[in-house]
Amino acid sequence: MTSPNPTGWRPAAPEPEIASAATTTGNRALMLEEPLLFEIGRTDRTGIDIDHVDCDPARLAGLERGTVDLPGLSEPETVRHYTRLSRQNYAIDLGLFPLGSCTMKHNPRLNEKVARLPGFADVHPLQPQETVQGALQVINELAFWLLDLTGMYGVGMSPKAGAHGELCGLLCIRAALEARGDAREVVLVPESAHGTNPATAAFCGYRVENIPATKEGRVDLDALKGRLGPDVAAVMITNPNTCGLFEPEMKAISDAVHAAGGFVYCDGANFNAIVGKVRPGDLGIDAMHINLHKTFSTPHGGGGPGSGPVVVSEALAPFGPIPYAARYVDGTYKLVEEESAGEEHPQTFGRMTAFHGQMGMFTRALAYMLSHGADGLKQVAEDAVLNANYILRSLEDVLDAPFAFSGPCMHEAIFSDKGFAAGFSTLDVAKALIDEGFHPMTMYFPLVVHGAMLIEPTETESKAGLDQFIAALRGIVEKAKAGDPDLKAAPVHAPRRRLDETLAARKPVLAYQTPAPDGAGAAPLAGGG
Amino acid sequence: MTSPNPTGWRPAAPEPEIASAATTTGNRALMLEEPLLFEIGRTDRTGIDIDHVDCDPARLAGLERGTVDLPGLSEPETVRHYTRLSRQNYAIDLGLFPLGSCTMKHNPRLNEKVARLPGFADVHPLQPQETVQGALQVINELAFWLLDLTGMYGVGMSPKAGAHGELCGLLCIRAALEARGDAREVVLVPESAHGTNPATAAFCGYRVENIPATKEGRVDLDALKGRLGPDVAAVMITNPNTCGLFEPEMKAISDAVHAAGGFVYCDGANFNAIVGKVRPGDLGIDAMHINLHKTFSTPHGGGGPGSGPVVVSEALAPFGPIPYAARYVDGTYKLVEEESAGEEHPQTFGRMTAFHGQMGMFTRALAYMLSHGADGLKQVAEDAVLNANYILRSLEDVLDAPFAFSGPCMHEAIFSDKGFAAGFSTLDVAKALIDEGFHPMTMYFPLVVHGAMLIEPTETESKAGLDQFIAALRGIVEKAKAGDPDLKAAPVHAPRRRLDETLAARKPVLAYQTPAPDGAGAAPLAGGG
Amino acid sequence: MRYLPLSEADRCDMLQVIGASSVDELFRDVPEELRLKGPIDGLPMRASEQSVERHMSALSRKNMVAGDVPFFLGCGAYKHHIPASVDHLIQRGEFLTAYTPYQPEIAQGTLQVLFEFQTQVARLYGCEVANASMYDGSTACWEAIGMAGRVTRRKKAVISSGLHPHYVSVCKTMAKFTGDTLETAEPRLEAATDFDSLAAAIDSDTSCVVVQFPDILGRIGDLSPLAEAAHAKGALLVAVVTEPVALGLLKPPGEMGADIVVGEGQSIGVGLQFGGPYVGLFATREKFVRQMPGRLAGETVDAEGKRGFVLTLSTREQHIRREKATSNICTNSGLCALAFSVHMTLLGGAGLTALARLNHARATAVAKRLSAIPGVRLVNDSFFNEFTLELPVEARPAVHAMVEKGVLGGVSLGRLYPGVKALEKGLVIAVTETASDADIDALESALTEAAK
Amino acid sequence: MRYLPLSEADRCDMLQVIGASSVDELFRDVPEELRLKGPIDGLPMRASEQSVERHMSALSRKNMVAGDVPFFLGCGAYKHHIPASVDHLIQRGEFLTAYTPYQPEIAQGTLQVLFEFQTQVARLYGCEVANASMYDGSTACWEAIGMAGRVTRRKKAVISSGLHPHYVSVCKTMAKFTGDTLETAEPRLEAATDFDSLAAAIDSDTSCVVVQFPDILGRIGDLSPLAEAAHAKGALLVAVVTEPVALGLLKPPGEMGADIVVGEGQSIGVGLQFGGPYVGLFATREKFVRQMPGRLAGETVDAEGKRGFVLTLSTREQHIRREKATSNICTNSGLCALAFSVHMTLLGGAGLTALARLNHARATAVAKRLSAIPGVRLVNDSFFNEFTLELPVEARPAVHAMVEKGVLGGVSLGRLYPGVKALEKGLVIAVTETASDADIDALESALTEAAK
Ligand SMILES: Cc1ncc(COP(=O)(O)O)c(C=O)c1O
Ligand SMILES: Cc1ncc(COP(=O)(O)O)c(C=O)c1O
Repeated sequence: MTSPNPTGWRPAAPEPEIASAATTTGNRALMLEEPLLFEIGRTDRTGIDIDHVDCDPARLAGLERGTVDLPGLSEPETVRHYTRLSRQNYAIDLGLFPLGSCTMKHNPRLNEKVARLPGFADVHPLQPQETVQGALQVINELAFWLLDLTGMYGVGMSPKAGAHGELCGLLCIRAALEARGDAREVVLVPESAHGTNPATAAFCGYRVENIPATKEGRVDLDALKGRLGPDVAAVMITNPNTCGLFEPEMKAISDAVHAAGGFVYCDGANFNAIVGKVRPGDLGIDAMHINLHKTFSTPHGGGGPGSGPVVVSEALAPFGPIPYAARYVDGTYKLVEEESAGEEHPQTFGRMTAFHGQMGMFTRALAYMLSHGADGLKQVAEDAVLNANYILRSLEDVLDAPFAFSGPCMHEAIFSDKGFAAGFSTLDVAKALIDEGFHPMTMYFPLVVHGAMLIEPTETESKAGLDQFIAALRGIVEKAKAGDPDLKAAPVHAPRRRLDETLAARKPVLAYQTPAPDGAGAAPLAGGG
Repeated sequence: MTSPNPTGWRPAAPEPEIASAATTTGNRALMLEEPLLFEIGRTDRTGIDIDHVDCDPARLAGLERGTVDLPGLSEPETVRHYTRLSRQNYAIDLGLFPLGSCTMKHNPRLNEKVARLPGFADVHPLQPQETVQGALQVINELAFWLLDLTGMYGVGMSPKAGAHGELCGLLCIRAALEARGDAREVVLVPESAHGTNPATAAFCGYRVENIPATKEGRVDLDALKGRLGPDVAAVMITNPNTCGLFEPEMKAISDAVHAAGGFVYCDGANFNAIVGKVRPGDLGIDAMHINLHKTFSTPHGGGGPGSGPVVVSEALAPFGPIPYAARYVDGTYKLVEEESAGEEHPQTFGRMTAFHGQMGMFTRALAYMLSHGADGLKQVAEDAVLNANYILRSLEDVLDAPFAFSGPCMHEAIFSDKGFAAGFSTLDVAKALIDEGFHPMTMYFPLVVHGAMLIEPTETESKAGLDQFIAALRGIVEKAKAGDPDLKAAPVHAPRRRLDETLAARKPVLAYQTPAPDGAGAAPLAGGG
Repeated sequence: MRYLPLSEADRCDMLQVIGASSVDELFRDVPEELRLKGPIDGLPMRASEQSVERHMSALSRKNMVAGDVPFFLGCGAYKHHIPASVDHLIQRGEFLTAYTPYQPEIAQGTLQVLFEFQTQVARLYGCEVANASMYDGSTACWEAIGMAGRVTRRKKAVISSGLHPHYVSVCKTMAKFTGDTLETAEPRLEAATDFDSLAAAIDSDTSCVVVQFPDILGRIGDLSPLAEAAHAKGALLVAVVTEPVALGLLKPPGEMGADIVVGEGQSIGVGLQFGGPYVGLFATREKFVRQMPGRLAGETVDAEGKRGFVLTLSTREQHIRREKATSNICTNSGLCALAFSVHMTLLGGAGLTALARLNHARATAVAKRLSAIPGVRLVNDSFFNEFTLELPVEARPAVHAMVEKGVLGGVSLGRLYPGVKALEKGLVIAVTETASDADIDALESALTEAAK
Repeated sequence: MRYLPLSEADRCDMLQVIGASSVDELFRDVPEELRLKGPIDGLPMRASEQSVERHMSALSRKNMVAGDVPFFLGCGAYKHHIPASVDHLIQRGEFLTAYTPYQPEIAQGTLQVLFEFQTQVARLYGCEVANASMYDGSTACWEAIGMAGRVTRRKKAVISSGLHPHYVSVCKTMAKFTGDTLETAEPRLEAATDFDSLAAAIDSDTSCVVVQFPDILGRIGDLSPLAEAAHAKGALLVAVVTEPVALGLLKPPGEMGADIVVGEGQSIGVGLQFGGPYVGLFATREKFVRQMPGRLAGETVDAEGKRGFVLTLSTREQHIRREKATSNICTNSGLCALAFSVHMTLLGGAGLTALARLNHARATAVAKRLSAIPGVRLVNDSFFNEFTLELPVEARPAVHAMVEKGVLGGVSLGRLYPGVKALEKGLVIAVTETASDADIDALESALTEAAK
């Protein structure tokens, strides 16, 4: 059914045994080694021409600094340093990046272009409002899309990532509870939840308790109901959940929580699976963050920046953060901040970041939404789910799929390491995928599945690409079951072999230390511990 | 003196023997195989959304076309296809690119940004002149710089590359000769000249004769004088020449040629060595092209586009091409083309390209010139020459440097294959450099040196970078002298091993042929011979 | 749709493999009655790239572009010239479209960049270690207070009146819920900072003192005495830097005894972007590293002994420690950290100093000219590239009046401290290398008009 | 200087290694008296990136930008929407800063792209083989005539009056020196092309007939009869295509019997750029490939038998054949070929057809509206996205009048054929997908005014 190269094309000859030719530079043709900036740069070298002026230190309160110990490079050296480093990365632009729960989809370049329009990129957050009407309109239009797609009542645009959005949501909930003089202390979180959920709850001063999962990978509704009570402020549910499954009882869960006087927070990281198919507002959810850098394709950038607007129910809307952009009947926009909050948004929990949220991500996300439109976004969810189920069904014969029996998955397929030969693990499979030219899936998350492999292809993968991935993974899994020692060596073709993470943590070296005269190299930092 | 890694940094362990792990995909981690567009694309697939309209064929003269057999890809697939392919290239941005005679210097990104300003990138060549004053001013300012730097009298901006510039120069010469009713038939070209010189001369209907070189690698002045006569239209000299040497007798050569009634064409491809140091105008030159994509750093783009303005003497100026941008006292600019040429430029040899030359290269070159200024450009020549001599002197003990005895070189150092073990050639050295992470030097050019290795580092290389290159090349040369068979296998780390060029020429496959049903793969074209 | 590779034929083939008769069948866990039938109401259908670009360009043209007019705004976001190569490099697909480097063997590019970034930030701040970035300066500021609480096991923070009011708001928001107490005050239009009075406010319950350097009015104060005072009471000194370029010319807080130095990195490489994304910088002492929030890249070796980098000490983080994590941050500001690092590499120590000198020289000149306007008083004794003027009139209308003249002439304290009478005549003006002489002339005449 | 990595210290060390006391010593071959001492006179000194950017932006703002106004110019250069991903991809350093792929093992990216480009061009044109690009359409046109001369060993070319006048000029320039004779004529404002009269002009000395498809006035003619007529006399048919998008809707010349098809590729991926750089397309029959100018990428295998690509048949080229080469071209238009190829890949056959239909539909509608203006006559019977109007007044002043109204309303034949009375009322109007309805309204009213 699948072939390693569905296009029919194959390298005309098998990869031969190349006796490794060690090179004096450590380079391997186009795989280039790159020293640290601190090994090639010099404090007195610069890649920027600045006219030298003499300046009188009178105004510097006697705190003038000597030379700043930062290495510089000329522009050509700088371009090479970073270009060479970039080539040591895998990325969506290179191929499949099926990192479960991260929604690594194609990042359209139109969005990059739009975000760089001077009218967006070169505008100061404190400019008088009459000079930023276009910026406020972008925020407002994006908010409208988010509300329409989720069927919720209000949206807070300030959060700078998903976790920040969780914070925003829980702050709304806490403010709402306090407003009714109800000091609840507990937040319930499923075992399968992402780490940010309990962390955020704790960050807001709540005590976290776990809710168990059923063997179908869903929230155990009875257990949940059993635990609900006057001390439970909120329940944090991820839906679709981190096993890639929709919570069919979501509405029932919400009703139960509401009946007990609590609120329902939904982790919307997996919204990509249902956008345009069902509206969270219809599921009784009170607050949900949306990772614009997932569902709406703003680039992950090697770990951010993200953006995590939070949609909220009517009950929570009065407590949302400031500032926000309000539209007036005359078509003008106004920023509601400290000044006017008094009249217009008196119950706000306040400000959670200096300015107006991730404007640079808003422009990208809006361009993405406009490009797809209502019909395209529905198609996004359908293709994402189709791709995930295709992977699930194409591999369940060789890989243990713990929840496959209970029906289709949503946007991601989950497998366990059951059946691997002794000593062989999910890690070995992941590293072997690297040699095959793929980014591995999410490993060992969620915790409820042993040696979890969480595969999220997203809708921007072609069938041909999936077939190639499926065939490669199938081959690797067979080796893992057969206990083929080659797997343990993987990766052999990457810029580095497996890295020693234990050493890194035991003797943390977190900054470059100029070598001692004897050239002893970077000295580890004591770094506590 | 040199070390493979002058920064003191080395890979912490020697490159080990990796048993090659063949992969099912043919990928090697980040070194990714990529099928042909025609193997993955489909005629009915597109990466561009265009609203479908019904259009009435009445106006199409009954010549409506059926489906166009061009494969398309969605945008994500397209971005991957070309990103993956790009990673199979070496480039200046990755490291040293010492291709002699090509001046592969750093391409500043400021120039790319400037060229993309809508006021330059989105302007039509036939817009009314009052709407393109800024564009005409760019052409005029660049012309001013070129004239000042060369000390010449006029400049033709039309030529689209160096060879096109040669054509422009010879057309001026031929027009000038015809204007004085002097039909000369011969153009003298040194053996060491670049192929475009004789090709251009022939293209203009001239008979080409060679001039010999002295053992110092210079033009043989006596031989030249001996050949001069009433049939010699022009002499084409490259200065600095293709052996990387300045022609000290240039003035004498020019005088001799002029005395014999001929003109001196100078191939200015190597202008980078002398920009700001000496003015061709002072050497008696009548015409010289300047490769903006060399001396003035417009990107080579994998083989163009280039730009080859030609500076000319007062004697040739009246014959230069149209159109050109003239500046008027009131500060306005006017395009002199067919219409007004009658009055303003009556003797022009005419138009050599549809529009106004390579505007997109002019903006880049002007930004480059403004950035360096008069002082910076002088420094460019000095550093380029310094880097080349550093290489020459650092390697002359292991490599035969045929002209080193006669003194310093200019911007490039030339070596021969003398002393290599039997059966080992310049090609083997070049391919071994690939594995070390460098682009090879120019091989087997100029023809006057056996197994020539022409190394042009340019001024944008750091000393550390040169030291690493020198050490690597030194090691390789020692192997070539010792006859180490490993060299013959190189490259082993590149995306491909050595390619069979004979097969390619014997059975030319110049376009993808959809495989016959039996999947026989691309069928060779008869392609004559 | 141009971003979706599946063709109808593909979809059919795949459904067959799956054994489903329709895509909708795959959504069967979603209660039938809640499933949307057609495309969701109220939204337009798909649009071509050309029309989306038209729409967005039209919106962008409704904003006044900083680069198009005389521009003098600061107060936490600064306009500096960013070399074209920075934006080129951060758009490399391998950086732009990569994820958090969880698979280090194929993420050495990002990991080495982060390691270099951490080192640059630590050196800029005069600290031993820095993390791989926070969201922005304001959230980093709050995280610093939280960390000080963990280190000292105390819950009271003393906040300088010179701290950016938005940063103060963010801290107040959080404190409301964590039960920390914050001692805050509004600044006064005085020549010097409030460091002396702050020292007095420190007691044995104080977890940290938080000061901004230079402060919101642009004033500069020596941190050393304050650090001593804090340490004497077992409290930490937290320094906040909103304009990193200042540290090209000024002693870094770390060298003056600050225990935690945080700030905004936007000035270097990131750009204005109407307030985000920006990049939070966070540095401290080695000994506190395990109390630090955020990601850390660390050096190690691979199976062959070659040097390489990995994310490390993640036992501090939410994905391992969950509710016991030092912070809930996950996605941070990676790409902005890259931009910061590239720009800083282009500058180098010498370049940063030269840039700082140029900024200071221009600011000094402008301060001189503007304070010569009748009725206008320069508040600051000390400043770097930003200073505060007291106008003869309310500053907020003056700013709008200048906009009428096409000049973005600073931030009024009325905007930052609405309703605070004592500050309403205050105007904060930032002058960077991007202000041309013509811009400065325009500012002078516009302000002269507006100050009448 | 920011682009120069060598420090003064480096320079000293290197001079020592070289054994020279000064850099000037390295220039000793340059006669002392000619060596410039200081920096050359008359030019400014080095400038910062910021100030260079300021200067260039100021110049760019002195031009009227096609995208900012109603725009209807064509005649050899066309405005089409280019997807953002095209520009992103061609700026990848590995494409942008690579050289001609002389070392194929580390240039497979460029080589495969060229092989794909050649195939795309061949299929677009309906030919068997295409080369790796020429400078632009006009030089490709001349090279085609030269090649026809080599193939037929004849020196007379019959040129259609519908060929772009600038292309004709280029050919005339070359012919003057190569001794070829060209039979040319100016077009007439008639509904159809001059193909019939051309056929009559072919004789046994004719190397080729050169026609443009669609022609300079936008007219479309069937090439088949002409091809037969030419072949009957042993001559070749050379077809020139200045608007490749037309071939999304029109039969390709290769399928109608053209022996050499050349043209301008600018429409696809390249952009207007005030006339350059553009990309010349060149395609022909297999049997003529060894007479073809320019570079060719071909398929082969490597030492392990893996498929790969190389530059091939270079025995035709100057660097091998020198004075006997088929052309003197070396650097061609590689990066523009890449842009063309990426854009064409995004389009695909279906997309190209859709784009062509959209262009034609809009052009037809506009032609209808404009020819309804009193006194204005539509010249063409047939056209694709470009047509010619005969105005009641001289067209050139009318164009300037429209500029006054902020409309770039077409190309006047007076500009292309100065002094030719019979054509002075001709106005050529191109309508592409980039023209909005508002743009068209603006054109209509501006032209109505100007045609009075
Ligand atoms: C399920 C889930 N929740 C929350 C988050 C946190 O989002 P962010 O990384 O944007 O803070 C993530 C992202 O990894 C996630 O996968
Ligand atoms: C010495 C010399 N002359 C002429 C040329 C031709 O220039 P171009 O490739 O720009 O046509 C070159 C370029 O390779 C060259 O090196």
